[in-house]
Order: sequence, then structure tokens, then C-alpha cells
Amino acid sequence: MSTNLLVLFVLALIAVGAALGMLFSRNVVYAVLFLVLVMLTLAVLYLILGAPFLALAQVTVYAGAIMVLFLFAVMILGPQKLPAAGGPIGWQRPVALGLTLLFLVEVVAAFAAKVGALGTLNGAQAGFGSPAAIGRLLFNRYLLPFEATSVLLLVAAVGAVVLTKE
Amino acid sequence: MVPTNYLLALSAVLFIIGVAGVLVRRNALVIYMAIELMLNAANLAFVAFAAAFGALDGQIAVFFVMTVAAAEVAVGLAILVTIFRTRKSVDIDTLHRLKG
Amino acid sequence: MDFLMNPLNLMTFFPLVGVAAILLIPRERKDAIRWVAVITSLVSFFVSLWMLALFHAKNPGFQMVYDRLWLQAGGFEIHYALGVDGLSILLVLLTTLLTPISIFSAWTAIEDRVKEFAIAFLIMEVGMLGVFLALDLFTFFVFWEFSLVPMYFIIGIWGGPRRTYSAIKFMLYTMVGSVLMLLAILWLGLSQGTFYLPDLLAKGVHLPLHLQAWLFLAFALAFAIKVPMWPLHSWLPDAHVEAPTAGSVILAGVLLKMGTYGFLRFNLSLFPEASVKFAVPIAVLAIIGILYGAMVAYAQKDFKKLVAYTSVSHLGFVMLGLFALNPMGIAGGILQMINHGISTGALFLIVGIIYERTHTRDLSAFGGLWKIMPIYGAFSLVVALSSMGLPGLNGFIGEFTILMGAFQSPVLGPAFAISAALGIVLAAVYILVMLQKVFLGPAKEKNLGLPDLNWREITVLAVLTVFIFWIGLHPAPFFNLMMPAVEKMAHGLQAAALAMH
Amino acid sequence: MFLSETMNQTGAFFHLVPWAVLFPVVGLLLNMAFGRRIGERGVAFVAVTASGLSFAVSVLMWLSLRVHPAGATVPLLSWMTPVNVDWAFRVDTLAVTMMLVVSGVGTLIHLYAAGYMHYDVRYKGDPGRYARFFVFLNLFIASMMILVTGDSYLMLFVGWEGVGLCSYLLISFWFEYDTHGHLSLANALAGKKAFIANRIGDFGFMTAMFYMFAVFGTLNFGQVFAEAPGVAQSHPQAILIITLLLLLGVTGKSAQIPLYVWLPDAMAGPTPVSALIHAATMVTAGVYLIARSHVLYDLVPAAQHTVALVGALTALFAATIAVAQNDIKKVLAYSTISQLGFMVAAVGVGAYVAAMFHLIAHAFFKALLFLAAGSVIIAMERAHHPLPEEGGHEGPHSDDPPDFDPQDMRFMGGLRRVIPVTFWTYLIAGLTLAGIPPLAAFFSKDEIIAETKAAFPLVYWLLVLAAFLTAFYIGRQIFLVFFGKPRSHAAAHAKESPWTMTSVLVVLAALSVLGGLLNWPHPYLAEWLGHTLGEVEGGALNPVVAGTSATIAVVSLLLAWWVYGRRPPESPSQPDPLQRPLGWLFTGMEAKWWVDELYWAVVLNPYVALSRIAAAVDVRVIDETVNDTAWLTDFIGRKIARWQTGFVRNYALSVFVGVLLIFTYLLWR
Repeated sequence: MSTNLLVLFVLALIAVGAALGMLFSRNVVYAVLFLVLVMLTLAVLYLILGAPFLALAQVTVYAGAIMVLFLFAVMILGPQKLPAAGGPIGWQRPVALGLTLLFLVEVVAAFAAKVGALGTLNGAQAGFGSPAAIGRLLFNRYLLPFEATSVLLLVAAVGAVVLTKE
Repeated sequence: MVPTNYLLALSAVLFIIGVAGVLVRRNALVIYMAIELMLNAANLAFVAFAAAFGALDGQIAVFFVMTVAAAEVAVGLAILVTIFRTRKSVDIDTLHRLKG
Repeated sequence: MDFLMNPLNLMTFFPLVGVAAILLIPRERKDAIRWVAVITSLVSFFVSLWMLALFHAKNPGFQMVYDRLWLQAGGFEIHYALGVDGLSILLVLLTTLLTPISIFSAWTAIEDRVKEFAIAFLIMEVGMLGVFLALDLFTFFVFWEFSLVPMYFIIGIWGGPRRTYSAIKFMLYTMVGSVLMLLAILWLGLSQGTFYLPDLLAKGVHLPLHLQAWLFLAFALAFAIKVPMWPLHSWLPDAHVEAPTAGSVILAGVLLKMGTYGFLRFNLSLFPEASVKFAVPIAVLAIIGILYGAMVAYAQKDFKKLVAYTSVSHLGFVMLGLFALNPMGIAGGILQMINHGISTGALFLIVGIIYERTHTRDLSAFGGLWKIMPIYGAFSLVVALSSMGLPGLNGFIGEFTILMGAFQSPVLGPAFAISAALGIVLAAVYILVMLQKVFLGPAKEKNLGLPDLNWREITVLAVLTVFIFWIGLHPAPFFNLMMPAVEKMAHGLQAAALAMH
Repeated sequence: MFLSETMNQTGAFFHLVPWAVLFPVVGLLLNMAFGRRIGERGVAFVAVTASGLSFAVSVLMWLSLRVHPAGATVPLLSWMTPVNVDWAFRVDTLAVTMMLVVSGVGTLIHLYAAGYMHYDVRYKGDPGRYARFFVFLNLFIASMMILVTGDSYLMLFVGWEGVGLCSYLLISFWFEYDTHGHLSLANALAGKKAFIANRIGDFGFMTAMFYMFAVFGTLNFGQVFAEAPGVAQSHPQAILIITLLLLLGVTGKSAQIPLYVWLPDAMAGPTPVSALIHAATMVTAGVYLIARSHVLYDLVPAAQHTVALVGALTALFAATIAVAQNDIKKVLAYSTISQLGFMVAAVGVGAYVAAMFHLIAHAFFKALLFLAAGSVIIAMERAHHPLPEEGGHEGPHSDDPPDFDPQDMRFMGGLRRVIPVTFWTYLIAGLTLAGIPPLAAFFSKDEIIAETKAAFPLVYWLLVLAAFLTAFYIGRQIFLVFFGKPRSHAAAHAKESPWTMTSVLVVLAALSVLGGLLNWPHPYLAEWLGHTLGEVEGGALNPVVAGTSATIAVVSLLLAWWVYGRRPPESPSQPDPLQRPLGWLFTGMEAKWWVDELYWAVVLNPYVALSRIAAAVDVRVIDETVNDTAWLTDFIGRKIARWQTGFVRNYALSVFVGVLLIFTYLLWR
């Protein structure tokens, strides 16, 4: 059991490290790459948590398509190095950091006190996260949301084209 | 297996980093990526709970989050590009004319 | 078709026929528009006379009731119901009398946008008649709000320099009150299961006193603003000063009566116990209104503002009469509403006449007009004396009956009547000062050439003077019309008063 | 319809009484409608006939009453149904006495006014006003008739305020001038003062009526007097309060302390008005009211004492002021207040017949005094400022002093030679007022003094002192005006008034002389009024009292001759002979004991200030709070708007703050 814990711990470290990296990197491209790294670690986690189909989806859709899109955007807009501090509302940065730390403290306190052990993950049945199972559920109970999101995607695509037309 | 608390803690930390990114950075793209990070943190929590309760609904939710995120990024970046075309800068603070 | 066979509906909605006719007339033909407006309101007046003929004075209940289901929603139904009884018939007649008079008096005063003016006035007549005839709480509220809008435009468009400020102030002030009233109507309607007034009156509103008090206060606030009672009166001088003459006549003549009528129809009829409980505070406010109104009127420099403040004082008397809670006080109150409509309406016409000639309302600009315009002086003297309450004219009948009622009232008493009677002395003061500043003293050079009254102004003032003398010398027919209904209501109040003590 | 039935079944003309009111009303309507077209002669004719017909109806009533002394009540029209009071006329001996006095003296004064106003109107130069004067005069007669013939307190009140209105209209008749003919507000202010003072009295009267209705349940004389004894038991205080409140009304109308201040200023009106309204008829309405409510007053001795005291004090107080006045009409005004004091004192001690007798006598000689004074003033004015058609050039006479005032006695003197008729009639009236034996007032005033001697000694002494002063100030006036040398050019060249005016003076003089016969050898008046007032005091002449009062009058006249007749003042500017001996007392008397100034300081100025404050409060406080609520919403709106900075990050921050708050709330709940 401890090996799982160890793996998870390592993955968590990577993810958090990459996230912080994205946060503080001056160069936007590095930020994008750090985010990709976070997504990949999450994909691995999904695998551990018995969601293989999701993990692959994560890698292909999220890391693959969306992050590539970001890279395009970055390349179009040209990498600029913006000064971290300054700008019209300088006061906003320290306040934001302060509040975020406060939030962090509260979350930690919450975990310590409130959230009882949710029980360990029981063993994944065979084919728990398999595409068949997900497909069956998706097209039965969640058919309406599925259709709605497909329309959403169509609208988004058309919107993107229209917006960027000269 | 792995206790869900840890997973939730991870998701929370990632979420907070995402929030910090949105509030602190002035580059519009980085703010976008921070939002993506927050979404992913949420997805992680979904999957953790799906595994904990053995119900696939969590994973379905993640699917929908992904599609929404994709749509959002497409439109968002399109807007960013048009703004960039006029403003020549990605700094979010230049866009402050719509005020009370 | 039976909708129009009922005299009340015909009278209330006939002005809309006039509006339709006016819409067809081109804007340039101003006189044609004015004639149509006057004739339409005159027809409404004759229909009201027909209604008077059909009215049985002996029957205290509602007559000529027209009741149709209007809309049904959420388990309760809203009726469109009109009806007239002893309390409202005189006010309806006053409305149908004053509207043609004020339209006719605005013949030369309003030159721009005559079409819209005529339409606004006719629509207002519909609103006003609706308020006095409505038997269903909802229909009442609809007409109550409906009648505000034309007045807002009349003050806002054809008014004086600060017209928008006054119009908005007038509108908002009344709206604040009526919002609370709407809540009260809903609460009352839902708790009693019906909005239909006759049912409510028949069943009686059985609510614990403290609940009844809240309902009473909600209604009272809306009507107190409209009356206007003392602290809530600050919209009146502005609205009057800025409104055109015709607007002021109707505002003072009829719109103020919607407040006192509201007290009469809803507060006193539906909540007898609460009326007894609040009779003293309201009477105190009324007396403050009487004395305060008289004093401030005395100190005014602007002729129209002086007359506006006299309305605060006169309606203080009406409120004192109503809350004497005995037949004499209430009958006096209702008659004083009519008297105030006639004499203050005439006073505003007089202000309008001199304003049309000198384009100023500053009292110091006038003086010695009685020498220059003798007919104008004679009419103004009669009207001023009537509003001062000279015995033999209409003002005195109302005020004397009110004071007599307040003196013997189970809830008020001699102290109230005597302090209010002081108001009559103060009334003499401000009226005589007004007469002195405008009509007596040496005439000023620039006023020497002023033309006296033309035939139009004479007819308008003559009609009102006829009523001043008629009510003054022989008020019996007016009292007989309202006495049965007043007695019935006073009986309910008496019972409540006894039960309370 | 009315006139055809001359004698109805009760063999009397009672049903004609409404015509006493309707004739003057028809007269005034005619004058109002056709005033301009029928010219001055026509207007005067209509007015005089209207008043004359009213007098004729009164005589008819008198004849009917001689046949049926009990009189009758003639209902005409229903009026105030909730208070069940109708337009009903009561014809009884008391009412008819007043009707005869009012319409009789009224008609005479209408005649006099026809002449007087002709000069006054020409002099003030507005011919249109001639008709308007007679409209008001007829309205006055009509209102006075309503007052005296009303069958209920409410109808009496209608007449009461009607005459108040007419006195206002007639005092400020020349509303653009002052008494000297210069453009000013003086007359208008005097009229306003009179109406408001009356109105304050009427406030008392009305409150009395409220009490009366609350206690008696009715306002009709018949029922009130019938229930009075019963009510006196059940509500002991009520009748006292009612009578005292009625007294307040009386002080307002009959110019007693404290509400007498308007009468001297009422002299601003044309002289016929002063004669008719402010001497003969209106001011006696108060005395009539108390006489009419004698049943109530007899039940409450305390109220009677107060009435007597008020009357006596007023009599003395006004007499002191009259002694030191220089304006001919002001002296007569204060004399009227003083004589009214006598009458009120008389009714105060229950001597109703004496009061009515003095009222009638006073109506004759005081009207005569005023009309004669009017004739003097006209004479002085026409001499000083002759009218164009009498060959006078425009400007005032050059050699009269600049501050010449036709009404000021200091500019008169030696007028007995230039205006003899006026002089003799004035002398007769003066002696009557002083109480010289054969003349009317001697008997009436003597009766009053005799009655008070027995009933209320303090009042007796006050009245005796007042009688002394009365004789003195009328003596002073006669010597100053008619004896000595003319102290101004106008006085030297004055001319007698035309016959229309002097004939009326002679008639009134005759009435003053013969007036005494009404009640002296045989108490006709006592019997006549007995029918209404019930048991009434005999009215026999008490020789002792008669002797003393006659001697007082003669001594006082001699004193007046000694001070003013022996060495009459030569020039207008010479100070009054009494100035030195009396010193500050004289200045006090001349300045009317500063009562007007007192009222201004105590009542009027505070009210004006208070109303200005109220007006300011209304704008700055009440209106301001309304506007402030509007400003507040605007202010809050602006503050919130500034918080919308436009920076996206700020918005994100506020969202995050919201999340944080919810989270902490959930955490710590």
C-alpha cells in the first residue's frame, strides 16, 4: 500500500511544483509547458483512480488540443515579458496574495478538522472506468447535457471564427 | 488504495494556485491558463469522488467540464486575439474603460 | 353591450370617446380640439346627472353596481366592480362638474400641444371617476395609479419653470404611499379571501387589533400623502405653483379628495377598531395641519403658494371631521370636500386669471385691482369669503358641521373643536391679507390697463358662485344624499368605539 | 304672492317679515346690476326705497305686534339639516324694536349718504364707486335684519358675521386712500383690523354655540330658553361657560374691552358708515344678543356681574381717552364705546329695558353727532379744497397750514356762525349725550344708573364717573369746534351743507329731544318689551339719582366751558389747556393708553414672526428632508458606481472575497 502512497506523493509534488512554476514564470511559453506537465501528472492520477478512458481523454483533449491552442495564441500574440509588479492598481497584488494565503490556511484547517476520513478507495471493479461503462451512462442518463454541450462546441467554433475575422 | 483526503488536498492546493494565478498575473494568457488549472483541480476532485463512491457520474462530469473548457478557450482566445490587434499588448490592465 | 348600459361605466369611460375623436382632429385646429374636450366632459356631466336621478337617496348601500370577474389567478379572483353610494355620489358629481370647468378655463392659457393636453385631461377624468366608483380593491388601485399619470404630464409639460422637479416629486411621493397600500391590499385580500368591497364590508374584517392597525397604517400613509396631511404635504405647494391653472383646479378640486375619500371608504369602513385607536393622533395631525397651513399661507409671497397652503388648512378640517367618527362630523367632512373643491377651484381660477394678464404671481406686484377690474374683484371677494367660511356661504356649512361633530365626538372632544376653531380666525387673517395685497390699496402704474373678465371667465366663475350660494343657503339636498350612508358607517364606528372603551 | 294676502288668518302681517330682509337684497342686486346705467340719482333712489320698504315692513310688524303681542315665528326654508336649524324669522317686541331702530335710522342715513357721498365721490374722483357704496349699505341693512329677526343663534350668527363683512367693506370703502385723501393702505388696514377683531369675537360666539348644541341639543331660541332651567341643574358649569363665551363675542362686536381697538380705526370709513354702523346699529348687536339671551344670563349671576363690570370699565376707560382726542370723529368713536359700556353694564345688572331705551336714544343722538360731524368735515374740506364746479381752482387753499386736516378740531373754531344748522343740531345731540334733563339720554342713562345703584354699587360709581367725563369731553368738543375764533382759513370760510344733509340732522335732532317720551311719563317701552323679556323693572324715575346725575352733567359742562370756553385756543399749534395740569396722564389719554401698541407687541408681531418661521421651517425642514432622501439615494448610487473600477482583476478579487466569506461562514458555523 505504501508504494501507491509514495507514487501519489511524488505525482502531487510534481503537479504542485509545475503549477507554481506556471505561476511565477516570466516567460509565457514556460508557463504553458508547466501547465501541460500538470495535466499529464493528473492523467497519471486518473489512471491510478480507475479512470483510464478519462486519463487518455485528458492527455489527448486537454494537454493535446487545448494547450496546443494556447501555444498558437502565445505565438500569435508574441511572448512579452511584462513586469510583475506595478500597473494601475498596484495595491491589488499584495491583497490578493494575502487573501489566498488566508484561504489556504482555512482549507488546511478544514481538512484537519472537518473532513473525516472519506474512506479509502475500494478496489475498482473490472471495467470501472472503461469506455463501455462511460458510454452507456453518457448516452442514457446524460443524453440531454451531451447534446447541449455539442451545440455549445459548435457555437464556440463559429464564434471563434467570426471574432477573429478581419 | 489511496485515501481520498490526500487527493482532495492536492486538488485544493492546485485550485488555490490557480486562483493566485488569476488574481496576481497581468498577462491575459496566464490568467487563462490559471483558470484551466482551476478546472483541472476540480476535475481531479470529481474523479477522486467517482472512485471513492464507485459511481461513474463523477467521470461524466469531468467530460462535460472538458468540453466547456474547450469551448471557453476557443472563444476566449479569439477575443484575446482581436483585443491584441487593437491594443498591441496583452496586459489586462489596459482594458479598463468600462467603468462606473 | 350591457357594459355601456350601466350609467357608471358610461360616465367613466365616455371621455375615452372624446379622446378617440380628438386623435382624429389635426393638431392645428386647436379650437376644434378644445370644443370636443369640453363637450365630452359635459356629456359625462349629464350622464352623472342621469346617475343622480337614478340614485335613491334613502338606500344607504351601493347602487347601480356593475360587477364582472376580471381575472382569476392563484386561487383568488379579481373583480372589475363599480358602484356608487351616499359617500361617493357627491364626489363623482364634483369631478364631472370641475373637469369641463377646468378644460374650459384653459382655453387661452394652453397654446402649445393642445391635443395632448385635452387627451391628458380626459384620461384623468376617467382615472378620477374610477377611483370614486371602484368597489374592488384592485380596480381601485388600478384607477388610483392610473389617475396619477395624466397629472404628472400636465404638471410636467405645461407647468411653470420648475415643472419637472415638481412633477417627479408629486409622482414619487404618491407612489411611495401607494406601494404600501398595494401590500396592504394584497394582505387584506388574501387574508379575507376576496378583494370585493361589499363582501368585505358585509363580512367585516375580523383581524386582531394589532394586525388591523398595520393594515390601517398602510392605507393611511398612502391617503395621508394624498390629502395631504401635515408632515407629508411638501409636494403640494410645488405641484400647485408649477401646474397650469387648469391642472391646479383639478388637482385641488378632485385629486386631493381621493385621499380623504380613501380614508372614508377604506380606513373608516373596513377597520373601525383601528380608526378609533388612531382617531386622536390623526385628529392632532389634522389640527396641526389647520393651524400650520393657515400660518404658512399668511407668510407666503406667491399668490398661488398661498392658495396651495390654504388647501392644507381646509383639508385639515375635513380630516378632523372624518375622524370625529360621528354622523355630523363625517357628513360635515364630506360636504367640506365638495366646498373645498368649489371654492379652492375658483380661487385657483382667480390666480390663473391674474397670472394670464400679468404673468406674475408675486403678491407685491398687485394692489388696487378692485378699482381696475371691478367684476374680477366682486367674484374674488365672494370666493375668498366662501373659503374663509363666512356664514351664508358654503365654506361655513362644512366647517361648522365639522366643528360641531368634533365637539361632541366620542373619541375627540371640545379641546379639538376649539383649537380647530382657532383655524377659522387664522383663515380670516390670511384671506384678508390676500384681499388687501391684491385688491385694496393704491393701484400700481403697470396694472392700470388690465382688461376685466371676458365672458368665458365670467361663465366659469359664475357657475362656481351659484354653487357657493346654493350650498351656503340651502345645503339640505346635499346632506340628504349622503346621510343614510354616513349614518350606516357611523353606526359601525360607534359600536367599535363603545367596544373599545 | 306675499303682498296680496294682506291679513292672514291670525290677523297680522307676520308672514311678511322675510321681506324686511329681501327688500334690501333686491335693492342691492338692482344697484349692482344697473348701478352705472341709472346714474347717481337712480342708485340713491333704489337704495333709499329698499331701506324705506324694509322700514315699512318693520312698522307693519309693529302694528301686528300691537294686536298680537306674543309675536310669531315664520319659517322660510330648511337650512342646516344635521344641526336642524332652519331659516326661520322670529317676530317679537324685542326684535321689532331693533328692526325699527335699524331700518329707521338706516333709511335716514341712506338719505344723508346720497348727499354726502356725492361730494365724497366727486372729491375722490371715481364715479363708479357711488353705486358700490349703496350696494354695501343695503347689504348691511339686510344682514342687520337677519341678525335681529333670526330665530336661532346660528341665524343670528349669519347676520352677525354679515354685518362684520359689511363693516369691513365700508370701512375700507376708499381702499386706496387714507383719511386725508392721500394714496395709502391706511383705510384697507383699518378694515382688515375691524374684520379680524370681529372674527376673534365670533370665535367666542361659535364656541358658545358648540357648547350650547352639546348641552341643549338645539340652537333655536324657543327650545334653548325652554330647556335652560333644566340644564342649569344638570350641567351647572355649562350655562356659565356659554354666557361668558357669548360675552367674548359681544366684546368683539360691540367694541368692549379687550376687543374695542377696531372701532376708533373704523372712523377711516365715510361718515355715514360711521354713523350707521359704528354708532347706531351694528355695535348695538352685542347688547341685543345679551338682551335676547336674558334667560341664560338671569340663571347665572356670576356671568351677569362680569358683563356689568366689563361694561362699566369700558365706559370709564373709553371716556378717559375721548377727553384727550383731537380728531372730531375719534372723540365720537370713543364716546360710542363708552355709551356701549353703559348699555352693556345695564344688561349686566338685568336692566334690559333701560339698556334698550338707552340703545334707542343713543342710536338717535350718536347718529346725529356723527352726521353733524360729517357735515362739519365736508364744510371744512370744501372750503379748503373747493370742487372744480364751485369755482375752486385745483390746488388746496394756499394759506391753510401744510398739515391741514379737515377732521382735526385744532383747525376749527367759531363754526357756529358759518354753519348754524349743523351747530344747533350738534348742540342738541351734545346736550343729550351729556344727559341734560329734558332730552332723551337723560332718562335712559338715569335709569341705567338708578338700576346699577341698587344692584352693583362698584359699577354705579364707575358709571357716575364715566357720565361726568362724558359731559366734559362733549362740552370740550362743542367749545373747540363751534366757539372761539376760527383757527384756519377753511374754518372761516366753511359753507353750510346742502338741505339733503341738514334735513336729516333736524329730523334726528327732533328724535333726540322727543326720545325721552318713549319711557318717561308712561313706561311704554317697558310694557312693550315686557311681552318678550317677561317681568321687567318698572322704570320709575328715582328723583334722587336723577337730580345727582343732572347736576353732575351741568357741573361738568361748566368745567368744560371754564377750561375751553373762557379762553379758547388761538392757533392750531397751541397745546391743549389740559396738557399742563394733567401732564403724563393727559399724554396717556391722548395716546389711547398705548393699547394698540400693546396688542402689536403681544399678539400681532409674535404671530407674524411665528408664521415666517413656520414658512421657513416648511421649506427648510420638511421640504428639505424630502429632497435629502432623494439626495441620499443618489449619493449611495455614486459611491457604488466608483467601486466598479474597470479592472478585471478587481472583479476577480471581489468574487474571491465572496467565496472566502462563504467558506469562512460555512467553516465556523
